[in-house]
Amino acid sequence: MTRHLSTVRDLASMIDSGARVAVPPDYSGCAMAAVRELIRRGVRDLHLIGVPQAGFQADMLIGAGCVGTVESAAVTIGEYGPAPRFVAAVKAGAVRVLDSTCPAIHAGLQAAEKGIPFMPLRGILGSDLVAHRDDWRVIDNPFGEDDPIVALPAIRPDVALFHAGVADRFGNVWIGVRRELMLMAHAAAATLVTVEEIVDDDLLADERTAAGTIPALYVTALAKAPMGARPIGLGERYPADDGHLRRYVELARTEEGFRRYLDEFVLAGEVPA
Amino acid sequence: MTRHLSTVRDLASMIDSGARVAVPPDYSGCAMAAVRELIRRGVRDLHLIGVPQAGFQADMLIGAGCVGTVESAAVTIGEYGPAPRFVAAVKAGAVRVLDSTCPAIHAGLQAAEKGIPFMPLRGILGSDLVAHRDDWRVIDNPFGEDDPIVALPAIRPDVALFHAGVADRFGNVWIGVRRELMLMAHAAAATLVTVEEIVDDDLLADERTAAGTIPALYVTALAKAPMGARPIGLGERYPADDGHLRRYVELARTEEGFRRYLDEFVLAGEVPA
Amino acid sequence: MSDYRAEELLIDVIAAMLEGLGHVAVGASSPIPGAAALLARERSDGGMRVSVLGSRRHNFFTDGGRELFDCAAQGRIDAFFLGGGQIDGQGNINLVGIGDYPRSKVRFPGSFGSAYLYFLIPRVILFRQEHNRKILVPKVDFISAPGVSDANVYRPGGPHALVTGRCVFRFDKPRRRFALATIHPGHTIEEVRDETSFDFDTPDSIATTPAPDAETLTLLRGPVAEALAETYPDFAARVFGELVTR
Amino acid sequence: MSDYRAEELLIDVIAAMLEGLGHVAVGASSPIPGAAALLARERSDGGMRVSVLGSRRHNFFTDGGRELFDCAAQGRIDAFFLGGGQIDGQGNINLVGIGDYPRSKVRFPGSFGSAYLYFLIPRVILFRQEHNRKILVPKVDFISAPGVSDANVYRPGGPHALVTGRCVFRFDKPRRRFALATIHPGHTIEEVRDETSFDFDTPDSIATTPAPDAETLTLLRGPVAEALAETYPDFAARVFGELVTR
Repeated sequence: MTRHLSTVRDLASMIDSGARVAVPPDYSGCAMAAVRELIRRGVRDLHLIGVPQAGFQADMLIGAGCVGTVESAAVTIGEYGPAPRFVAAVKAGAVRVLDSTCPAIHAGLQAAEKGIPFMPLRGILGSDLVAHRDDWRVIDNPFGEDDPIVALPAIRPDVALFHAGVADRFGNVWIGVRRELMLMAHAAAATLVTVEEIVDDDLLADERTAAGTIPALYVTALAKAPMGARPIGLGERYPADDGHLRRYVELARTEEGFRRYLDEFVLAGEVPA
Repeated sequence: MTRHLSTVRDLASMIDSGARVAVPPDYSGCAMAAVRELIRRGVRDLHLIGVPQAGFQADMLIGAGCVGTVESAAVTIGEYGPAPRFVAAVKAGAVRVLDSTCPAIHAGLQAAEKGIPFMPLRGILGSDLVAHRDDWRVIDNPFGEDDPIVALPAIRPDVALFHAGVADRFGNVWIGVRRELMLMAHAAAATLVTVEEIVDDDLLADERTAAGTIPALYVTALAKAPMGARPIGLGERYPADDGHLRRYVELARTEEGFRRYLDEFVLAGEVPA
Repeated sequence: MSDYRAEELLIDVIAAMLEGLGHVAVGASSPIPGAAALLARERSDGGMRVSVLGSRRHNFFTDGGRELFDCAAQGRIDAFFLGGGQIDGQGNINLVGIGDYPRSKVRFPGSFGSAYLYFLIPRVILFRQEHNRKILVPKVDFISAPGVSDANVYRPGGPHALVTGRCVFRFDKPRRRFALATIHPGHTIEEVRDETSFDFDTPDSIATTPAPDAETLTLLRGPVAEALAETYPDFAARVFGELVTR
Repeated sequence: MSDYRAEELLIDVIAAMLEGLGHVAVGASSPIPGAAALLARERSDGGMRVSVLGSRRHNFFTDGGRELFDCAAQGRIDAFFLGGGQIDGQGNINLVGIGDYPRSKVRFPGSFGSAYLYFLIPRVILFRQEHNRKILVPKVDFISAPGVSDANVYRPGGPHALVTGRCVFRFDKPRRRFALATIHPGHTIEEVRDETSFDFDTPDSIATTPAPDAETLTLLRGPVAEALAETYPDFAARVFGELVTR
C-alpha cells in the first residue's frame, strides 16, 4: 500500500546512490523539491533516465555530481538555453551519456510495462545513436524478408520520480493527459511522487477523474510538497519562475557560479515559492 | 476531419463486406444499432476481431451469416450462457476461428498502434493456440540465450466500431477508463462510433475530460444513436435488457429461433430502447 | 453438519491459500474466487489489494483492457484463478472445446487470458466446482494453457492447487502432477478416485478440509457478501442471503 | 522592398510546402514552422489539422509523450520540421554535438525524436534560419538522423526541403543531395555558395522566393499571430506585434 510520508526528505531518502531514476521533462511535472533533497544528501552515481528528455533537474543533479549516467533523448532547459552543467560535464567526460531518441525511451519503458525483454521500433537505423548504443540490437523482422529493425531492451527504472497536482488519501495520483508519468510508474520498480495537495477523496470512484489517474497500486510513496516543481512550472497550476531560471543559467555557466547557486538555493536555503 | 453522419445506417454503410472489424466486448460499449444495420444490409465475410473478446454482437453477426472469420480470445455472452450461433457455426465449420488470448489481441493492436510489424509477448508457449496460429512465430529473444518468446504480428483492423456515451461537435469521443477503445482507434485505419449524445463543447479543452477522450484525429465518422448499445448495457448509463437477452439466448438455440429473432428485432423492427 | 453452505467452505479454503499476499486479481464470472479474495482481504488488516474484473468499486485499473496483463507481467499480481472445461493431471487447462479442433463437438467460449496469466502469476489456483471424469481428464483435448513448461521457458507462474467441490489437490511442480491434499466433509477418497480420470498422488494421510469457523462465516455473510453483491448480486443473495442474520 | 519581415517570408514559403496536407505536426521551440503550419491551416478551409507541441489549445494528443511518435508511425502525420546544429549535403542532421563523440567540443541538447520522425513522416522540412559553412557542412560529425537509407530500410518518410534564411533547397531523393530551388529577395547565388560548405545541384534558372502577398500578411498578423501567441508569446509579439494594424 502507498506510504504517505510527512516530508519530501523522507521521500527522497528512498532513492539510493546508483539508482536508475526516471524523470519527466520540465513540462510534465518535476519533483524539484525532492531533487534538492537528493543534492543535499549527496547521492552519487544516479542513472538518470529522461522520459523522453530531461531538463533543469538533470542539469542541477549533474552539476552537483549526483549523476553517473544520463540516458535521454536530450538534456535541455528549452528557451533558457543549453543546459550548462550538462554541457560542461560532457566536455569534461564527467558523465556518461546514453544518447537516445524520444520514441526509443517510450518504447523501452513500454517493454518494461509489458514485461517483455525488448520492443522493436521502426526508424533509427543508420543513426549514429545505434552505433554508440551497444545495448541496442538490429534484428530481422521475423515477419519480413531482408527487413532490419531495431530491438530496444526494456528500460526498467528502479524509481520513477515526479511531481503532480493532486493525490488522494489512498495514494491514487491524478496526472490528466500526462500519461508518460503513468508509463513511468508502470515500468518502474518504485514510484515516488510529490504533490501539491492530498484530497480526502477517491480519485478512482468517479470515472471522470479515474481516466487520468495512476492507481495507488503503482505508487510506492507520496509526500506533499506545495509549489514542489518550482522554480519550473506545473501545468496550468503555476508557471516557471522565469527570473530564477534565467539567473540559474547565468550562474551555472561556471562551476563557481553553480556552487554559489547551490549554496544559496539548495544547501543553505530553498527556492522561493 | 470527422464526418458527422445523420443516421446509423450511413455510418454502417462505411463497413464493406470482407472488412476487418475490431469490436469491444459486451461491457465496453458495443454499437448494436450499427450491427443491426450491417445485418439488414447483408454484409458478408467480415473478419471480426474481439478486443479482446466478443459477445452478443459477434453471435448475432455470425448467426446472420455476416462473418467469415472471428479472431478473439473468446466469444461469450457471459452470464447468459454460451453464444449459441457461434457454437453452432463452429460445429458446422461455417466460421473460421482464430483463437487467441486477451493479451495477444492487445499486443497485436499495440504493434499496429506503434507501427511496428510485431510485438513480442511472454507466456503462451506450449499452448495449442500457438500450434494453430500459423501467423504467430516463436523467436529467440535477441537479448537472451536459449530464451524463446512468441512474436505476434500487428493487428491492423480496417475498422474499429463501438458505441460511447458522449462525443463533441469536433468529433472527440469520451471513453473514460475504457482505453481499449482508444487502442482500437489508434490501431484501426478507420474508426466508426455511435454515441448517446453529441455535446456542443470541446472535450479536449478541459484536461479533466481530455484525459479520457479519443481525439477526433482518430475518429473517421460519428452518428448519434440514443440507447445504441441496447439490448446490452452501456457503463453507468444503462444496464443490459436482461429479459431481451434471455429471450435471445433461448431463441438462438436453433437456427429457426434465431431467424424469428432477426425477423422481429432486426429485419422488420428494432430492439426496444 | 454445521450451518454453512458448500460454497462457503470452498471460499474459505481458497481464501486460506491467499494469506499474506499483496495483490490478488479475480477474473470474470468467478463469484467463489471473488468471495475468497474479498475474505482474504478482510483478514489481511489492510495489507491485501483485490482487483475484481467486472467490478466498478473493486477494480483499480485505468489503462484499458491490457492493464491486467501488463500488471501481471510486471510481477504486481500474486494470485489469480483459472478454471477449465477440461483440466488434466499435468495441470493443462482447456477453455476451447471438446473433440477435434477446430470443429469441436462442444465449443467453450475460448482461452481468454489463461495462456498468459498462467505463466506470469506466481500462484494460480485452479477452481472448478463440478468434479467428474469428463472434466478432470487424463489429457485435455486442447491446451489453452499448459500446466508446466520446459526449463528454458520464462515462467514465474503456474498452478498452485486445484479446488473442486469434492477436494483440494496441490500441484507438485517438480513431479508435474497433482497430489490430493484434503477432502471436503461429506466426501470420500473413493469418490474422488472414481470421479477423477487423471492420475494423482495420494499421501498416506488425507485430512478433511476444515469447515469455516464462526468468525469466517460472520465475515462472509457481512462485509464479503456486501462487497461481492456489487458484481455478483444473484450469487451473493443465493449463497449468503438467507443465512444473513442481521 | 515591401513591408514584411524576413520571418514572414520564411513562414510563407514553408506554408506553401504544406498545402493540401491533412495533418501537420510541429515540434518544440519551432515558432517559424509553427506559424507556417498555422498559416497553411488558415488557408485550408478547415481541411488541415495542426498539432503544436507545447501548445495546450493546438495539441490533440491524450496518450502521453509517445502519442506523437505512434501517430507518425500510423501514417497520420503528413509533415514535420527538423533542424540541426549541423546539416550536411546528404540530408543528415546532427543534434548531438561537434567534435569527437562522446566528448563533443560543442554539445547540443540531443537527438530528440529526429532519429524516428525523419523515417516515418513523408514530408520532413528541414529548417534552420542561420545559414553558414559551420552549419551546412559536407558531413555531420554525428548523424542524429540520416537523410537517406538503404532500399531495404522501412522508410516512408524523409527530407523534402531545406529552408534557411538565405534560400530554399529541395531534396532530390534519387540523387541523395540538395538542389537549390529559390533564393530569398536580397540574397544572391554567390552568397549561398560561399556560405554553404556542402555540394548541391544548381538548376539553370533559379527563381527568387516570392514575397508574401497582402492577404498572407493579413492572415499572419491576424489569426496566425493570435494562435501562435499562446505557445510563442515573445516571438509573436516581436515578429507580428509592431506591424499589426488593428
